[in-house]
Amino acid sequence: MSGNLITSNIVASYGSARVLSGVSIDARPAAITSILGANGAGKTSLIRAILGLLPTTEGTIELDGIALSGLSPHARVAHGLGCVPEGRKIFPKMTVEENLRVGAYLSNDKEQVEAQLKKVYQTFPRLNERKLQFAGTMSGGEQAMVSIGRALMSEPRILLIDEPSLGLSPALVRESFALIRDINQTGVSILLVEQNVRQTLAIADYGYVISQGTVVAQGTSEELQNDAEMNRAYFGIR
Amino acid sequence: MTKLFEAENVSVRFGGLQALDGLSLEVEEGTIIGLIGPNGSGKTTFFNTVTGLCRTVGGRVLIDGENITGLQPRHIYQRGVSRTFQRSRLCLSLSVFDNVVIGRQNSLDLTLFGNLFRRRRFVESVRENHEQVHALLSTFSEPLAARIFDPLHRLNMIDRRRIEVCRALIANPRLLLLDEPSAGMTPDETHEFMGDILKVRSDHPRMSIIIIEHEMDVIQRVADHVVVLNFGKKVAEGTFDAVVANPWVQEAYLGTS
Amino acid sequence: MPARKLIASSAIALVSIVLAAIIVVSEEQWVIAAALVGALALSFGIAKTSAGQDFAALLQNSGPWIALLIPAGTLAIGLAFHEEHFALMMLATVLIYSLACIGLNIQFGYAGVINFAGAAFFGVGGYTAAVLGNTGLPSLLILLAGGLVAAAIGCILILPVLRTKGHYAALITIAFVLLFRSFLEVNHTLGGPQGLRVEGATIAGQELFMGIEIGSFEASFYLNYVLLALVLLTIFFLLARFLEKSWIGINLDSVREDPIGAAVFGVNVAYWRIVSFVLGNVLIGIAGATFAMMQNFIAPSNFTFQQSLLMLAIIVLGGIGNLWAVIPAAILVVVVPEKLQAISEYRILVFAILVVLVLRFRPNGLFPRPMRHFRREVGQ
Amino acid sequence: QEKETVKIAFIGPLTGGNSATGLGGRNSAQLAVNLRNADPATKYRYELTPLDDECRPNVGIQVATRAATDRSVIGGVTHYCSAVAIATVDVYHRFQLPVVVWGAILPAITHGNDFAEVHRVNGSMLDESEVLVNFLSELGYKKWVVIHDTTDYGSGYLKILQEKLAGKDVEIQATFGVGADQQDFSAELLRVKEIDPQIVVFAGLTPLGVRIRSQMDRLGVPSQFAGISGIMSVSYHEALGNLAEGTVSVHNGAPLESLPQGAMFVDEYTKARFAEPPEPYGPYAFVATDLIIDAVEEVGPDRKAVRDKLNATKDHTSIAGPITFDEHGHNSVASTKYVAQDGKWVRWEDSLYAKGERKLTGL
Amino acid sequence: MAILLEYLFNGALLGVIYALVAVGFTLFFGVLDVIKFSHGDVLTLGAYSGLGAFIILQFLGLDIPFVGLVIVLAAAILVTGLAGIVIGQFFVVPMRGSPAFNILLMTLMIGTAIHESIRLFVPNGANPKAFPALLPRTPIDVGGAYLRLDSLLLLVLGIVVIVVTNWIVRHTKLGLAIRAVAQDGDTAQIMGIPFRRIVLATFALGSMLAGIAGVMNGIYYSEINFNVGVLLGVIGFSAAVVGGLGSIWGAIIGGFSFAALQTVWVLFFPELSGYRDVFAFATIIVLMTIWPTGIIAERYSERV
Ligand SMILES: Nc1ncnc2c1ncn2[C@@H]1O[C@H](COP(=O)(O)OP(=O)(O)OP(=O)(O)O)[C@@H](O)[C@H]1O
Ligand SMILES: Nc1ncnc2c1ncn2[C@@H]1O[C@H](COP(=O)(O)OP(=O)(O)OP(=O)(O)O)[C@@H](O)[C@H]1O
Ligand SMILES: CC(C)C[C@H](N)C(=O)O
Ligand SMILES: [Mg+2]
Ligand SMILES: [Mg+2]
Repeated sequence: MSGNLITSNIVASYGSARVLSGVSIDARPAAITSILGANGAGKTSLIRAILGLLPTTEGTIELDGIALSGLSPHARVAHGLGCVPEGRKIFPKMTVEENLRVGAYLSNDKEQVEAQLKKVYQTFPRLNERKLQFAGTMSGGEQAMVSIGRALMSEPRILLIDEPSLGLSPALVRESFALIRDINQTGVSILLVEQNVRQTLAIADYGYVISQGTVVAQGTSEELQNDAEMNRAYFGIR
Repeated sequence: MTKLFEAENVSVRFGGLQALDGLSLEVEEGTIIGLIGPNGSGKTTFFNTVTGLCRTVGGRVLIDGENITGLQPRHIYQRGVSRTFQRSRLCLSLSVFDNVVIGRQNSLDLTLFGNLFRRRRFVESVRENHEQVHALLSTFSEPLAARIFDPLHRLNMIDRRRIEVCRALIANPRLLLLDEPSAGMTPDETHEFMGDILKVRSDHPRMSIIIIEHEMDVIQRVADHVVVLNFGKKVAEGTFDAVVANPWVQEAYLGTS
Repeated sequence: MPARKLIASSAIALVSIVLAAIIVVSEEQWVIAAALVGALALSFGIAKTSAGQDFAALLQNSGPWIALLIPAGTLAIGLAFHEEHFALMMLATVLIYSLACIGLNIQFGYAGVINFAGAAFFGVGGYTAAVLGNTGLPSLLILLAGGLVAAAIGCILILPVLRTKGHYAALITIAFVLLFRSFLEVNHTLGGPQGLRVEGATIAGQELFMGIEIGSFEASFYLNYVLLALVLLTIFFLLARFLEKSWIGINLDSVREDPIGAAVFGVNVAYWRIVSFVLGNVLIGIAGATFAMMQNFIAPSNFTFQQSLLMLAIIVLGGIGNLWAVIPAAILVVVVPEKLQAISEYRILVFAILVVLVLRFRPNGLFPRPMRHFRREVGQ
Repeated sequence: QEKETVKIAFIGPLTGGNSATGLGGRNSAQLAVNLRNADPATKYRYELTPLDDECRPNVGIQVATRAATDRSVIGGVTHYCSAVAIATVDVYHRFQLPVVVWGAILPAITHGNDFAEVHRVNGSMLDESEVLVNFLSELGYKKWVVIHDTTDYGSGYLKILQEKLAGKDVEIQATFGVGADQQDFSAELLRVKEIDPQIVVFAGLTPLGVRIRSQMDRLGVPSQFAGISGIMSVSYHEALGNLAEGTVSVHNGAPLESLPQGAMFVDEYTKARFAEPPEPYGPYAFVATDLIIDAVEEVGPDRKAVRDKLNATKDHTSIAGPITFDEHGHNSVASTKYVAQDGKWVRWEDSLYAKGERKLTGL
Repeated sequence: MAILLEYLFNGALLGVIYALVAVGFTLFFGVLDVIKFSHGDVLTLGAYSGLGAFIILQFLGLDIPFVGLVIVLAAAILVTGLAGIVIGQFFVVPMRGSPAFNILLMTLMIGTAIHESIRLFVPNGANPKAFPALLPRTPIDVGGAYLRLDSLLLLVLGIVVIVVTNWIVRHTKLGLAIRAVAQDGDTAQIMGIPFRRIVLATFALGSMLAGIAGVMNGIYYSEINFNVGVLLGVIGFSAAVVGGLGSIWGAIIGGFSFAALQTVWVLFFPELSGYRDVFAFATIIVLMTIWPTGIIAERYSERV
């Protein structure tokens, strides 16, 4: 089994402002784990900390028993992290196809890369149409597709996804949730940050609720869904 | 009711791509139009065209019957059009106040003489503007209003979104263009945010709004009239219920059938 | 402001002035080296300690009276060393370069209009002073003319500068400064490579080349130029400060940060770029004219690309956009190479290494520009 | 008992493209000071204050002011570059610092003013160009192309050459002004090749001269090459190797070896183990320093007295021959003709070329 | 006719040298958006390292024609590559996040330190130095025009180096990584790209280009001095920008245009040859006004 990501008690700050104060989560192998919480709760910061873009001052991060803390971001990625970052972060002055190829930077198997590329194009036909368009000139939703496609190119063991549905049309939101499920079905673990609580809980196995940099609740999706208090306090579901 | 805004047969191309294809759209004074459509269907491009950031290859855009096609962005702004951006465009190194007050171009004294040599008057106008900006920010969030002189880069996404809307609202535009204002917010936050926008508008009943959203709850709640785009063409329009009932919309946009 | 903070800030101001005085006046290598180390420590202190931050806030947010620190400091140094020709000349040079760099700051620091041709516009001011010098025009008028001619010549570049961005815009001004110097050297109407003599300034009937004598007080004539430069610097410093803290300042900042976004909110981007470029060049031109009068002589080799880079180095080392920072940085860039004369041929190397080290440890300059706010104005 | 210390300023380009000559000058001036200090008979102890003018007028003015306003400095050995020297005369006059120019040869430095403070030991372009013109036209070069640098030095020289050639049976077929830091001359030289003159006369300094000479070879320009004192440095040979052979030139003053005390200078310079060679203008810096020291010894460390003493200099013996300051403070120097032969500058009269054993080209 | 051919040929050679420098600049704009103003001085360093290697070879008595060239080139590449890595590692990477302008000033001062060190610490460093003839100087006659074999070989060498560089940047994974790092370092890292290593690789690569250009320059002019790089740097920068940043073709076109501008002016107005730089730079300003993002315009334009 692989793709088991465990953070224990991680603490991180921007300057003097603490954003994560002892967050422990366990993203189980081959499962979909969701991170929920209001704006500014620290979800993105958690992802950045896992990736090594935000230095942690305390706590440890482990992927399948390998300690990631202290490694540089690219080294962590080499251990099997994949990522759809918040805000897309596509490379604007590269074409769509080049963006996808950057996603496969760590893979040395050419054929494998071509096959993967084909798969992404199948999933997002729009990208196939626009292979040679500069990614920076794509529409908001199209850029989201590039970003997701790029993460798929690396065939990670665990995929960290930060608000994939942002800016996508309702149909595409559905599709992307289905896609996440499909990816997960192939054995890839998923750590999913979302605002779209209902759909997230519908596909996730387990969830954490973060508020002000700490985990305030956790449980299986069902438990969370059924917790009326929780729904009111954190998800705004009435 | 009087017609405030009209787009006639507007076409925009990017190289080989027809981003807007003979799009026509009318906005009555005081109404809210919901603009929806699949990703890449040309919604943002339409906003860019109206605000003078994209060149048209055909058609006209009119405000109050005046042709504004091809005018520079700042001239269009002077005719009462303001907007938010899908990807926020704020000056991260400036304070909240500076970012919002820039929206009041028309009522600021911009002469060298006034700014350099009539400092007393300038300080007075700072007070006035501060009051206005503060009041507007307070409508959206008291804590945010208290941070009026904080640098923008310390704020989170939702506060930034609020500031963008405040910047667009501060000059009481006649036509407000909102590009996915609720993206990235929880349903709760979205609800509150839209409520705040409507609250401001209630003081300016003649203000018209075009809002791009993928969140159907929002469209249902605020839009008087909904227009659906695909490949730069209008493919459906009508009330929310009528549009949502359209089979094409169900299939290609909502993905519900 | 509570008394304790006020005392701490006054102490910092005093230390700064003393350090400046030591660097400008002293001829002892070790003393200067120690003062430089002290200045660097001060820079860290101002950035990192709370007393330092209070001081920075005081400089930034107080009323216009705070600008009096400049004449106060300068006069203290100038009067204390009123017989030291060389020290006073260095002092005047620092003030003149500060003036020019305030111009550059309006262009680059505020509006983001890059100008690698600072030395060229400085030169235009100087040549204007040279040409008008023996027409009998009043000197102050000539100084003003220097600024206006610099601005006018700058207008040739407006179209290209408006059309280009970033590195491309940089090239326009680089090409201009190279062209300017090359032109002066091959064209003999303005003295060719030989350069021109410049009449000294005469203000209110007083020839500035005559030292002041009042009773037993005898001062170097360079004190006159210190005073002239000081008056100019103080006036334009104040104006630039007003400019920053005004609606125009906000407009310029938004033009720099996001021209497209600004345009959508009615900001006349092209207009503000032009205004900042022209205003900046006026200041640079006036500074150039003052400099030429003081030096009595100008030649094309004063106005090279390297010289432009040194001027830009002043605003970068100080902290882009921070008016106050210009003065210590000008001292560093103008005075230190002179003080290194004792190590003759090694001085440029040592200076280069010094700048590299400063930047390495203060990557955003010695005193980065603080954010503008109006707390005082709205009574918070 | 302790001797009183007297400071003498040396100013020249110690950094930048002309620093080779500047450092040679500084060393030579230092040598003069050292030799005097070693002599127990001197009344004062001398100290040299070297200052760098970077060959830039603005810097020059600054350091000149610095030297002139330092009351302990009694005299100055100043400037190699004419642009700087001409810019600073006012400063020396205003602060009444007597100076002796050691390298700049623009006539106007001494002749463009009547400042009693300014002297020059090293002759001027007028002296030098006269000899050049006669030398080349006597050799039979009637068709010239002149390439000059666009600094005061090169273009000033061009002007004087044109004046001197007026009425002579020599045609300047073309002139080219080139930048002081220009690298490539293929455009100019191909044009020269088309014109095909008998001789290319270059008015400028060594670095450019080296480039032009080597690019003439690369492009197959067959003309003879001539330079002026600016190219007469050791490095001309170092940088060109065989290509230097046959270049003709002129230089202010007689070769050191031919002078009674020249050998002494060479000797002492070598003994002092300076890192840089003296270069051709080093001896003049030595002489200028010596003159000032002599004056101080005689009239004491008083600027006015030293100035007057210097003005009265007449047939003062020096390693560069007798020095006499005319009413402008200028010392005329008889120039010498040279040719590059076997990696050295050789006096024309002593060369294999004059003997007819080797031939110049272009004739 | 023959002379015209000579003009063309020499103009082309000049163009190649300019282009080689310009390509280096283009690379650095690529990473970190830096104008690396020390580029010209690194070129000088390359030339002097080559010369140093040659002197050592001579001292050892290993004076073999083509081997000499290879070793000289190798030495230049090695030293400049190392210098590039040191500059990148200790002075540029740590400046990440500070304004691009500060980095520019930093590299400028490093460049100054490099050429000042050469002037001070190379024996007689202020004087020009002869550069060895590492290639055969056999004259060849092409339609009556006088050319030399070494020039021809240099032209070929220059073109090969540019083509190889272009290939690396456009068609290899390293190139892809370089461009990714340039646009967004953080995101490149989370794609698994080792940020620091790629930046340093770019610095090494760009500096090696400068090293090669330095040696070529030395061979071509048979002479080097501590100041060569300064002017070549400015010209290379101009060429890169006029051509259009971000495109190697732009750098090449820029290099050749600049050479052409200078040559053409002297050709048509020989008596005004002093004005050639005035003309060249004025033309550049005009060109930039017509094509604000270079002759090969940047295809990418920001969208909102
Ligand atoms: N670069 C930064 N500097 C300072 N504070 C920051 C920075 N980035 C984020 N913060 C602050 O850290 C807190 C957590 O931010 P984070 O982006 O992790 O939240 P989030 O849960 O992802 O929210 P969202 O739903 O808006 O994406 C917020 O209060 C934010 O203001
Ligand atoms: N500058 C440009 N260059 C090339 N193509 C462009 C450019 N701007 C937009 N496009 C294309 O035009 C189409 C319309 O884009 P637009 O941004 O208007 O879509 P949208 O309806 O706002 O989509 P979304 O909901 O995803 O934001 C897209 O396919 C996009 O890729
Ligand atoms: C050779 C030297 C006498 C030339 C000197 N640079 C001058 O300007 O006069
Ligand atoms: Mg987030
Ligand atoms: Mg959009």
